[in-house]
Amino acid sequence: MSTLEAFRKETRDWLEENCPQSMRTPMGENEEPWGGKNPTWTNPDSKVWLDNMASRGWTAPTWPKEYGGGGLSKAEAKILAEELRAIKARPALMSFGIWMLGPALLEFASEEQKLKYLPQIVRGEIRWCQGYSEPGAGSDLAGLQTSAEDKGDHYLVNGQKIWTSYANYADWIFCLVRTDKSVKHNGISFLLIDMETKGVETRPIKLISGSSPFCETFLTDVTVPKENLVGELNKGWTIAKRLLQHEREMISGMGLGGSSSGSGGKPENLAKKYSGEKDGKVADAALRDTITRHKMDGHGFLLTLQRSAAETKAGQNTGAASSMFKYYGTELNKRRFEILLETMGTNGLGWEGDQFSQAELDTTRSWLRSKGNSIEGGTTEVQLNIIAKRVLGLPD
Amino acid sequence: MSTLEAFRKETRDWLEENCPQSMRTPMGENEEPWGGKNPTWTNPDSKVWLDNMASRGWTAPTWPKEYGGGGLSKAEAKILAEELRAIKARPALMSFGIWMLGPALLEFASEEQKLKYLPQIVRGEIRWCQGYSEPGAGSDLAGLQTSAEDKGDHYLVNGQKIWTSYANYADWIFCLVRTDKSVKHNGISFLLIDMETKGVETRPIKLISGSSPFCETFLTDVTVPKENLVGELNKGWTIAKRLLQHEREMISGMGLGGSSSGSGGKPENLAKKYSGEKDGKVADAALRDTITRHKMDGHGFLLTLQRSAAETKAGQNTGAASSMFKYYGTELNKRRFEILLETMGTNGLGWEGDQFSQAELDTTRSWLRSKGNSIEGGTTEVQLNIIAKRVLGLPD
Amino acid sequence: MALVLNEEQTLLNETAAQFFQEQVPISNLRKLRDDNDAFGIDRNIWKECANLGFAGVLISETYGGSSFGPIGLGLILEQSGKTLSATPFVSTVLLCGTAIQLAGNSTQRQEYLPAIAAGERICALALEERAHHNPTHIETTAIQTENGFTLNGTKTFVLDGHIADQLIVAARTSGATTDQHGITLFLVPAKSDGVSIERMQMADSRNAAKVTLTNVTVSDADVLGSVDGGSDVLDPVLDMGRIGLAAETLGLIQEVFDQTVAYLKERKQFGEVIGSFQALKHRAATMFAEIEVCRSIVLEALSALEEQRNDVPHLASLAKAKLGEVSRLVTNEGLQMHGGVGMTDEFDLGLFMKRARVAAATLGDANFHRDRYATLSNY
Amino acid sequence: MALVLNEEQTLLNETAAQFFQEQVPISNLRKLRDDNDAFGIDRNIWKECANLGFAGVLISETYGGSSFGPIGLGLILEQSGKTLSATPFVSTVLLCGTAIQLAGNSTQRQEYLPAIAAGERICALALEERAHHNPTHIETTAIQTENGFTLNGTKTFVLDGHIADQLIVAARTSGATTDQHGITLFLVPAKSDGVSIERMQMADSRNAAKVTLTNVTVSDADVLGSVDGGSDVLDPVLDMGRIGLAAETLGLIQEVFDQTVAYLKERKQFGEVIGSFQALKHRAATMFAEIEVCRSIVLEALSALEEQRNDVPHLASLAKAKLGEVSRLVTNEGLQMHGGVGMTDEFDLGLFMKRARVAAATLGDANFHRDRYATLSNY
Repeated sequence: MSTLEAFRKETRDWLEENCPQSMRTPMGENEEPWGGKNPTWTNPDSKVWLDNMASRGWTAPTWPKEYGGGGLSKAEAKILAEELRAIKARPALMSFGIWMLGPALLEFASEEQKLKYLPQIVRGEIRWCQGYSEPGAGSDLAGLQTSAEDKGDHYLVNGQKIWTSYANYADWIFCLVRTDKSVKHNGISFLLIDMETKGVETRPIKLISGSSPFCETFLTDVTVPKENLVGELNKGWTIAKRLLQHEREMISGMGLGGSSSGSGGKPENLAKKYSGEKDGKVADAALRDTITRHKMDGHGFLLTLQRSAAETKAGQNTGAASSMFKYYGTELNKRRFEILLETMGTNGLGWEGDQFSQAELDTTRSWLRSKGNSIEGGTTEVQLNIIAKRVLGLPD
Repeated sequence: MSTLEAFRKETRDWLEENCPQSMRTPMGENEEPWGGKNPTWTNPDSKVWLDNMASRGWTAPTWPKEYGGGGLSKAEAKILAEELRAIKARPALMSFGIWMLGPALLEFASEEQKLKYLPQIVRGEIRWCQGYSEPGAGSDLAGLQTSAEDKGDHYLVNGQKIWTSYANYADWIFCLVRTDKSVKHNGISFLLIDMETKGVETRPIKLISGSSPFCETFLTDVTVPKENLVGELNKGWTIAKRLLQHEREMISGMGLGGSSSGSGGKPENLAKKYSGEKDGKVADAALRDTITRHKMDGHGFLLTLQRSAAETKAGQNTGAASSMFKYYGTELNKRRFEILLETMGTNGLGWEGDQFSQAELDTTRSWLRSKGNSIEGGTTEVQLNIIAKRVLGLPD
Repeated sequence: MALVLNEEQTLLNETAAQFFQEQVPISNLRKLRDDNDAFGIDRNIWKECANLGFAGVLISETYGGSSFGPIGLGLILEQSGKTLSATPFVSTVLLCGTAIQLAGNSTQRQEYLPAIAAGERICALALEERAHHNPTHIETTAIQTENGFTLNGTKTFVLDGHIADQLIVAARTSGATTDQHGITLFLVPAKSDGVSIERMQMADSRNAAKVTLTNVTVSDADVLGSVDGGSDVLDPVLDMGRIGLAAETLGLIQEVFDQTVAYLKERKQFGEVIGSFQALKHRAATMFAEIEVCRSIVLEALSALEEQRNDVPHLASLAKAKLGEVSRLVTNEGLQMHGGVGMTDEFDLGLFMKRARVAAATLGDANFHRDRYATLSNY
Repeated sequence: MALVLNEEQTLLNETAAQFFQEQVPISNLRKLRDDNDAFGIDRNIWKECANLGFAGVLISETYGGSSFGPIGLGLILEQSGKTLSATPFVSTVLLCGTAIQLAGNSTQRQEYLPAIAAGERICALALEERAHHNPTHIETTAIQTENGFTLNGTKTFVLDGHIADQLIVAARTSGATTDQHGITLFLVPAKSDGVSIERMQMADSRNAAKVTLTNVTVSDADVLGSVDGGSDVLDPVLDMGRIGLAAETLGLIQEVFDQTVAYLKERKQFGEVIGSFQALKHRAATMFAEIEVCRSIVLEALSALEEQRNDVPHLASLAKAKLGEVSRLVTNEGLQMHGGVGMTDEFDLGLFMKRARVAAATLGDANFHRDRYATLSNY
């Protein structure tokens, strides 16, 4: 047996023993395992599952062992993912620490910082949020104003962040702050701030979809130890760019209309259900064509993601691809929800109450939520600017 | 009987007597009555018809009588147009002199110039062409370089014009020339040039549609009398703008898919013919929907032209409307030909020969010709810039 | 086309604009929504509308109406669309009022029309049975009895159904489920035995309801128009509703566009006003052109109603389809151009977007009306 | 998906690129057109193609082919699309070669395949009878006789029909006009008695012909595949043709886009390079994304052919529909961005546009293939 085959067998056995049965069922509402200092465990098995996975570092499988990670090779991590999928395991941990901050720390942080923060992230002990956007900045992220003044042994931070995901539940925030007002991009630093510090306040933002996944975060005379600076002073923009690319890639996956809740199902099946079927075809011919155009673009986009992955593997990746994916994926997703609405008629426009099925209500809300896809993580316009400049070489 | 009713009766009687029967049939190829010094009269009735109409000044019905025009009021001109339509009369004269130069002369020329040029235009004795565009200028019309140097009693003109319609058949050209290189818009003058002058050469441009309605016109050390300047020196741009607006309005009418040759007929009827019919409907449901979307936009556009006319009459016109019409009308026309191609399949893609009907061949050529609609007379991009600036007040 | 307003119309337009902006701003809808108001409209506002003659706009003066006619109707609806005013205009004035005016006998007219014009009675048309508009798909049955009929069936998306005093129910008296012929309209008091009404909470926070009819008995005198001839009444009634909704949507589109252009002039990014970016300019200019076309279509459709022309059905479908599509374009673009702030509930854009989609789905979406337009044009 | 080229494929790609750019530039097509060349292709060039193994790309080495396979085919066609090379690739290699390979008996294979691979025989598929692709609408009849069949009918848009040595004719041996079953393929020498061929001058200056069959007699040995079973052969043959055309179109699209982006960087207006205008940038970036998607689709379709997968029909329709739409977008945008110069015959854009539309209409346009894709997906 090869080493990888052995690893697969061992993994399978371990999962069989350590993944509670209830963790192999679809995740219910409010069961998302965000961890943190004050976690909510709607299902106690969630905690067991997290602790088991964290004990092997498998919440961050490829991170080095010395920082609490799994220390797996890419091939091993792929096997682990496959085996998790095979038993339909829920994620053991959902975490901006793992998705976003961790990779940045691994690349840019000091050894001391890595040893301090990474193991906590792996174990889900600290819940992080991201403090990038500001009310005045928008697409011009580097125009941020939140200032961190050098006060000798600490920074004094003042300003306001917006669109901080779940800041009201987070323990710490990773922030971009201005440490030099005389220049733009080269006056930004990357700072870690404990949300319990005096002067930090959050206020949830209610969205048009009715949910409040984001907050405004106010920072008023917040004292931050100097050791919380990641990377060099005034070099925070380099870290930010890396993280943004990462974020774009995450968001662009949405174009595929994955299996996430509220994604609404296949338009062609819903069309048969809501507007009828004729000889096995969607009865409304114009709607059928609209669905097909979208389905074809989605099919082509999926193939493009696969091709990009294959090219990356072969060392041929062009780099600016993430902007193309972000643009195309989010526009596809918005189109998909408009088509679902067309398809479901007045049943796709319910807000609440027993007159509508849960799936119908989810569609309405998700449709509204989808409008943000082409704004968050860099607007469609910004992505198109990037493609024009970096890929096509068109001048400013 | 009111005066207008009397006018109608009189007009009807006069037309009955003076419009030859053959001039009440659809115009054949090469029968367009362009007039000029060396006119071609494929049908001798065309000359009779022109002379009859010109004798009353009715080739330019609303121009003052002292310049050879008909001296009609707007109401009378409308009646004349109606009566001409009623007997399906061909145009007596097709002329850039009447459509474009004449109105400019009426507004900007000296009395002497009006008396010299307008009557010739009315009688179709001189065929004019327009020398605006230059190879390097494109949308930036005011960037023109053709220079007219002041040589005391005359100007010495050097440069090159492009897209001069039928310059190879024209007797005179009205030109924009640069008389001051130190400024842009305020260094342009409006000049009339006899094409027989030494140094004027033309070369037809073959288009992708196979026809050559335009020329390049080369001006090399051309001597032009100073009296040929229209309006003030360096104030030619004012005249140009007026003419351009006029040109836009002419071109935007194309969106309606009028009855001009090669316009191709109604897509819905052609769709029934070429791709079949089912229960009285176009069999290809997706094509049917595409046709309907276009038809609806065309219907709405026609109503908008009518509304604009009504508003103008009521003194409420906004002014920048011509840009909107130019943009929308030409885009509609381009769409229409793409739809005709979709509709006619391989029969809409013939180039020549007996395998295709004349209507089919015309469609192919007209489809290609339509691509120029959104370029000539100010590109779609220029029109959108104008709308954004003048109507919406968005900043540069 | 009566495309230029006369003096009376200009005055009405100004009155309506002022009334809705001052008395029924968007905050009015917000309050109804946030209070979870059971009634879903402000009855005092509706009374005010009636006092201004708005509720009786289509009703002749004989029955207490103001006779402003279809053009007047369009002006009022356009202005109401700008502030998303929640009123029973569509249900009571456009649909039921028109139906009674067209098909009612003198007793019925006398009973209902003055009360509608006075804003005292709210009526609802119980027509739809499925998620998509389909005025001939009627499964609800009306079985003839000795003195009348017994109704059974379920209706969905009945506008203002849960606050209506009176329902007009479309039921099948003969023919197969999708036949044009065999549909009959019945006047049914909302409080009748066997009528059960549940509110449907829609995304636009406006009123709609599910209506269940269980052995509801009505008399012969409650038939509106002729037995089996309901479709002949419904066709013009629905076209009135469609054109009215298009006029409302025109106001909505114009308002969103105006707000967006204003924002483009104000919002700065990368040190410049975003309205100076050419890509946004061109998209705004494109929308401007589409809106001009929309306005022409709505005006023409209203004129056709006013002149009682044959092309009303054609124009109703043109208006409903085109305005539906453009309202989608303009609300989507409006939100995108506003960026993050447009995503917040605090901002009004989401409310406009929700209303635009519900209005587009009401009485036939763009797909329905493109198909109908093509069929009416014989292809 | 075999999405990264191996060494052999990379080499083939380079060879093909160099060959077409140097030996068959666009001026080649221009010359054929301007000379009104009766043959419509350059036979020497086709011989060269054969020498490089291009003509035998799908033919096994047993029959003198090069066995580059579908991926190789795609690379060659993409490169040929960039220079609008006029060759009998689609007619002879993709359609007839595949048909004989799939359905021919050993005598037929032996007779035709080596000659095709050597570039010595040109074959044409006489299938279409109307303006729109419809592979089951066959009115041409084949009546059984003592020793064979008698063919009667008219075929349109037969690619390379007037220069073909050999025709493959689809005729009806049983069933109604649009039945899937009952179509038979016949090998008919172009010079047979009763065969009349007239060239059709198409907008793209490529070869097509009208073929009239009047009492043409063929023997039983001329049947390709089984009697009545022609559709079973045609389906995979046409999908090969569609995917090949999509690959050619990909090259065309890429070339037009590259030329347009280069022009945007060079052309100045209002004192600035027009590529600096944001509206044009965004449109260019949008096209870039669409082209990336097109490339992925073509590669996947070729891979599916190579791996003989079940989803070939699905991917053939996806490729044909999407590439057709994007080629329309990119040629239209390319012309608009070039402005007046793009309208001149001297410039190449018009040639690309004409070829794009003819290729899109060949073997089913986007409407046909979206409908087919939906049907194949069971909705």
